[in-house]
Amino acid sequence: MQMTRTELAGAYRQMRTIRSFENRVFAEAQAGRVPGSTHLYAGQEAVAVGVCMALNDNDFIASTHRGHGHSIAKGCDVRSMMAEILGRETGTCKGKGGSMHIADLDVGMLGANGIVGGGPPLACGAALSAKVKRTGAVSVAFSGDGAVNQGTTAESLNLAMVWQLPVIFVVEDNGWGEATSSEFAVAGDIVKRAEGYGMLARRVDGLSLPDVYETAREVIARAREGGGPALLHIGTERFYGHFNGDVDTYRSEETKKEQRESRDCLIRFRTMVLEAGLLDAETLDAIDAEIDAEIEAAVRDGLAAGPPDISTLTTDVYVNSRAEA
Amino acid sequence: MQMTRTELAGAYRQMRTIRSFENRVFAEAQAGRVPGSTHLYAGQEAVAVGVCMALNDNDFIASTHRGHGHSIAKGCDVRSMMAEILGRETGTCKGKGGSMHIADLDVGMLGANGIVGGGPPLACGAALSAKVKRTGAVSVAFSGDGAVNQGTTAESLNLAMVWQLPVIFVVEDNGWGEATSSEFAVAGDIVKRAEGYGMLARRVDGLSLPDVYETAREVIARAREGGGPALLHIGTERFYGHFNGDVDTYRSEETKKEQRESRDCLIRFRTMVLEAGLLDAETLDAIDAEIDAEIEAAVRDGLAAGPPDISTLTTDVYVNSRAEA
Amino acid sequence: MSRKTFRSALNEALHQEMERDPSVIVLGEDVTGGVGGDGAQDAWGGAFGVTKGLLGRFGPERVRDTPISESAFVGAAAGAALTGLRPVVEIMFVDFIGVCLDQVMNQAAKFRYMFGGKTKCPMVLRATFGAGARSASQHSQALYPIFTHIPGLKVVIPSNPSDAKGLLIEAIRDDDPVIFLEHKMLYDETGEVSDQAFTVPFGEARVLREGKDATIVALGRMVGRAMEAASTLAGEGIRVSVVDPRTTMPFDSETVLEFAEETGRVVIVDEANPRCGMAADIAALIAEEAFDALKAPILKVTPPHTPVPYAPELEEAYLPSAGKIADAVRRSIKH
Amino acid sequence: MSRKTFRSALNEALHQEMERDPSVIVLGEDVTGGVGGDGAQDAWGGAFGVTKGLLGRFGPERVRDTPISESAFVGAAAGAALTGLRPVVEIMFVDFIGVCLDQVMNQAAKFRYMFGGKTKCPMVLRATFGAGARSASQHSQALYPIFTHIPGLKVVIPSNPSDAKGLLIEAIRDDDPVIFLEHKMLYDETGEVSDQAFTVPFGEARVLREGKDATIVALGRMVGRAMEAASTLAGEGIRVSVVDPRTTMPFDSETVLEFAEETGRVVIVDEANPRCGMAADIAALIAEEAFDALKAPILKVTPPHTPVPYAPELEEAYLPSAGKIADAVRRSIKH
Ligand SMILES: Cc1ncc(C[n+]2csc(CCOP(=O)(O)OP(=O)(O)O)c2C)c(N)n1
Ligand SMILES: Cc1ncc(C[n+]2csc(CCOP(=O)(O)OP(=O)(O)O)c2C)c(N)n1
Ligand SMILES: [Mg+2]
Ligand SMILES: [Mg+2]
Repeated sequence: MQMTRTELAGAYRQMRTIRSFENRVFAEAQAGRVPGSTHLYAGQEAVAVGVCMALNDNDFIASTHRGHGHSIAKGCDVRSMMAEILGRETGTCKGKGGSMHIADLDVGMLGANGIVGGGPPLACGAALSAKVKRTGAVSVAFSGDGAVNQGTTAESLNLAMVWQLPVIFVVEDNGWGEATSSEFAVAGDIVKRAEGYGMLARRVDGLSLPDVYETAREVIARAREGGGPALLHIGTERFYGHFNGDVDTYRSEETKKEQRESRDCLIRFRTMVLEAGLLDAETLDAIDAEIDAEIEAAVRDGLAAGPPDISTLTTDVYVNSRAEA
Repeated sequence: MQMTRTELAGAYRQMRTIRSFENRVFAEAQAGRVPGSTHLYAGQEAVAVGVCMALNDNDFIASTHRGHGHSIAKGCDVRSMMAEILGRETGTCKGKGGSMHIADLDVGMLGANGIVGGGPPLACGAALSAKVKRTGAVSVAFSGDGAVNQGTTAESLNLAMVWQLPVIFVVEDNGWGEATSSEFAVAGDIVKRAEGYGMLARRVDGLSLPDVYETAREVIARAREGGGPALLHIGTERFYGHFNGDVDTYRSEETKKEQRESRDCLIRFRTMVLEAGLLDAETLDAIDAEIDAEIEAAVRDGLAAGPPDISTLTTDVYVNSRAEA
Repeated sequence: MSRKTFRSALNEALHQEMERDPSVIVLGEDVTGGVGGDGAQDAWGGAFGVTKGLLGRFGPERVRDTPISESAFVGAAAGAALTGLRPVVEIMFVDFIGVCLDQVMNQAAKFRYMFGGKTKCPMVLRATFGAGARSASQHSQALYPIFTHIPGLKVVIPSNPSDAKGLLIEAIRDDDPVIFLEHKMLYDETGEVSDQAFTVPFGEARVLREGKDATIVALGRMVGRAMEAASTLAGEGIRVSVVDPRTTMPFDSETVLEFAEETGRVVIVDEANPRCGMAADIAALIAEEAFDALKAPILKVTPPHTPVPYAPELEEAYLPSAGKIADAVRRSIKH
Repeated sequence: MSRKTFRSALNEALHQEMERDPSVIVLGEDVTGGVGGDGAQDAWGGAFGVTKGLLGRFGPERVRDTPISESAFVGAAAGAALTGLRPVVEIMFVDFIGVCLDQVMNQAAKFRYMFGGKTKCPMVLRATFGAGARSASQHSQALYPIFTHIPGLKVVIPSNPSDAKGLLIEAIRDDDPVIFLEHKMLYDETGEVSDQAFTVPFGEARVLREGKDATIVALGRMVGRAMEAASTLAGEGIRVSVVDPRTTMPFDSETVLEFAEETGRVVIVDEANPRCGMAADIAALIAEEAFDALKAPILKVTPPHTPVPYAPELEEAYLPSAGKIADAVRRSIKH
């Protein structure tokens, strides 16, 4: 099924927003203005955007340590996100969480997660809520290729099948878990692993936004209709090192150069829509300009905002503050 | 390859020892002479015996909460085991461990385990020792059908492949995890799960000692020669409830009666060797008599033995007792 | 009011709360039992029978057996709690927290704080704990010092049937993650319990006995042994107060400190291991806040720093006894 | 003797022990780093560079990268330790114990006891811990109170480069499971460290400073802050002793009690959360064993009962500071 011009423009806007956001976070980090370290999503945009375009507002996603892209794609506010990463009171989490803990339940974002494999069980839980409360919502668990080796992922695949939960497991295979290749760490085949649980599983080209969107739509619709869970094994690219501080010497310069030149989902998308005449350069350039301005403003506001008040150190531990220390 | 008469007689002796041991433990428990509760192996004898017959003395096994059969098959002393279950100072663990913690490293028995899924990582570790120290030893992890849903099992399958460890995963599928059927709890297919990791996996009839022994010999030899890990999914039968105190109302009386009459690996073995004229009734009856006497003696000695001295409460916590509390 | 066992009081609490609030669900291994069999259904109602009958009343959608995958289903409970349900999840033996601690410690307990106070995670994790059943090292631990140490969790340890019911209902209605620990040796204990639903607030200690000579602080199964010791001592003319905090987080410092100051002599009885344990936690509180009123060292009666042994003789020696407790009080008073 | 960083002292200890004993192996995520890539090998040498160079010297058989499967490889380390190796396994951040606690708490720690003293499990579990790096709630915890609570484990927390080397070598040679915790803010600290292999025995506190007015007990990174506070106080004529227990299990009660009795005033500084924490454990010991010598309440300086926040301003407020420590000592003395 063809994507409409509006959908294509929307997809481009989101991918481009994530790319600019991440490049800018990296620059701010290099400049020493980001307190913690951060895992950049640049290169994987087509996955988060393609999957989240296929979701409704009341659907849920559970993210990872590399969560900026998922958050933006699911609708988190970019300014609050930037402020959070900068550690300001205006941040998504009031400065308490930082890059690895951005969450916004109002848009169905269950949170980035500092624990590899932390997300799949939570996504099963959101799917369980949807099933028990009959909301018709679907839940997506994003995981990396490294996370498939965490027991929580395997347990969640089985639980999702046993309970027939409306949950989709999206495995973003960027070939690396920190400085260890999936070639070394992932035995066998991720699609076959899912099939071992009797689960529907598909391999998808993460450089193609339309492919990701199409496949995601199918399995999400199926899950929404009670067809049960599915797994998507999506090949993708990590442009930066594992985190902003990783100089990534384990990949040759040629390999990294080649990757950015010929395996960039954003360039590929732009070329595709232009060649097919689906969108024109002016439209795309206009979007680029808007986004750059938006990110610029986000950083400006973030840097201008104050730090969280010290009094907030001991708040938000419990709902019922009677118990607060 | 045909089993020799000696091998067959040895197999019968071991299976019969386990059966008598378990029936007697049950009787002692019913009579209130066993302090804790215990998980009986009766019905699964062909698995432990078939696999352990294919192992060398310096090979290792990691067992489960249902460990009596594995322990006997790997060569643990039956008298010390009975004394341990009765909580006596003459027990395998000096009365400190009980039924769920019988271990004897001298015969390569890494221990029963009260934690479902606790064994597979330990078996990988024993295999790692064998590999690093080039001892040529192989390690076996026994697990139940329920344990395959514990994350540790999935992680261990992958680790064993990544490190190409000489370890065999033996999944004893008795159809139940406590009062929950594997039909409900195990999605997909256990053999396919292993294949998802690129691991060699075989389905085996656990009612046939020769089949178990044959298949075990093949995969163990392969692992010993550096061929890598394998998984055996062995169908078997749990004769008692989950533990001695489980009245097992979730299986109909007919089903349980039919099970004991037509799916008893011991009867099947006896019939097979008699019909094939491989062993004669006198030989088998003589073995039966010896075993009954041995178990009788084990119980008598166990009941006669004293409890552990109170002073041992605080010993054996650390090797270096300077640290002892 | 009627006589109930600790077990049936818990069971009644679950029935009444599931009746009242459709968002309450129950999940865990064998919480019904028998699924897939050709015999009885709801055959177990949980390994200790606490969830018996819920399946028949509320159905399989709200009463869910699970695979043996604690990380997945405890995490699922946390995710469900984030998204509108009030799951009561059982892990059978608290010792099994070993295979799912992350979902409790790094996920459920920290969501609200990490997310800047914008979420709540109203889940109850039920588990049996404690020694005495000859279950050996991996099925007899207390472990609540670990939960009490972790910010974001509330920890409840009922010592009698009435508290069991009132505290469980409070736990289910509470908006924070609650660890609810049931001592396996108390399930058959009986007591008068209201038939209506009622709550026992967290952070309010129960004073079982008042005496001016010394204060015994005890939790869970140890409360009964403290009371035994108290009556023995009464026979010797020693009048002690016995205080049961009932929840370790929130902790009723006010009441404990008040009695510590009033009597000046404190003995803390706890079944958890001693190092960084509950008794140490309470002793440290008193040593900082009630120091000037103290007339004697703060004494702790706990098991030794060892795993729980199997043999009955060793296991009994492991546990604090009424005798050891009475001795500690005598030592405190002699001081 | 030469000047080394905390990191290089640890690295040297690993090199020397692997050299000395072929049964010592190292495993963990990215302990080499780069495997499967077309660039540098041993690219990381561990997330904090502590295992750098081991691959080149000892090869991939003894220096093993792992999948992200802590339960499997920590359990494998325990199994290997039971069967003749001396594994040094790294879990990167101690917070990740959440996904593998069972293999430590119910397996490695309990084997010897459950098996009646017939086995030993000489494994070392290394992990970084602590706040200060803006790593937020899931990458900044201390958690050693949890390990200290569990019988069967030894727990080591070096505060300086020389102790780091001597204690790690001792840990590797020790026959029991040892939890070895490295504060992430100390890796770049430098100090004089012997170039030869040497051991620092467990259970022997280090006295950094002697003063009759009060005793400060501190661990890990807090030792430095305690020393800062001590010199500030010296300027005011207050002379304090500073004691670093170095290991929490075994714990050097003798030395701590001796200083508590001599000074009568004790302030305990700890980075772990307060409830059932290390400071409480030490305070409770003193309140029971040194009561008569105490002249003031035993004061604790710890973070609040909250997770670790991300924003620098909050994280600094979370941590005990030299200022807060000095204030506590002044309060103790004024009492
Ligand atoms: C349980 C756990 N183990 C280890 C880590 C450290 N760690 C953070 S990210 C990461 C790599 C994850 O790889 P992958 O799942 O492929 O995600 P990617 O980084 O490629 O997006 C590791 C090992 C962690 N955060 N949690
Ligand atoms: C981690 C953990 N979860 C739950 C239990 C409780 N439990 C003990 S045995 C058992 C069933 C195991 O089933 P299976 O693996 O099939 O072994 P079987 O009992 O059939 O031999 C359960 C759930 C446990 N011991 N450990
Ligand atoms: Mg990856
Ligand atoms: Mg089974």
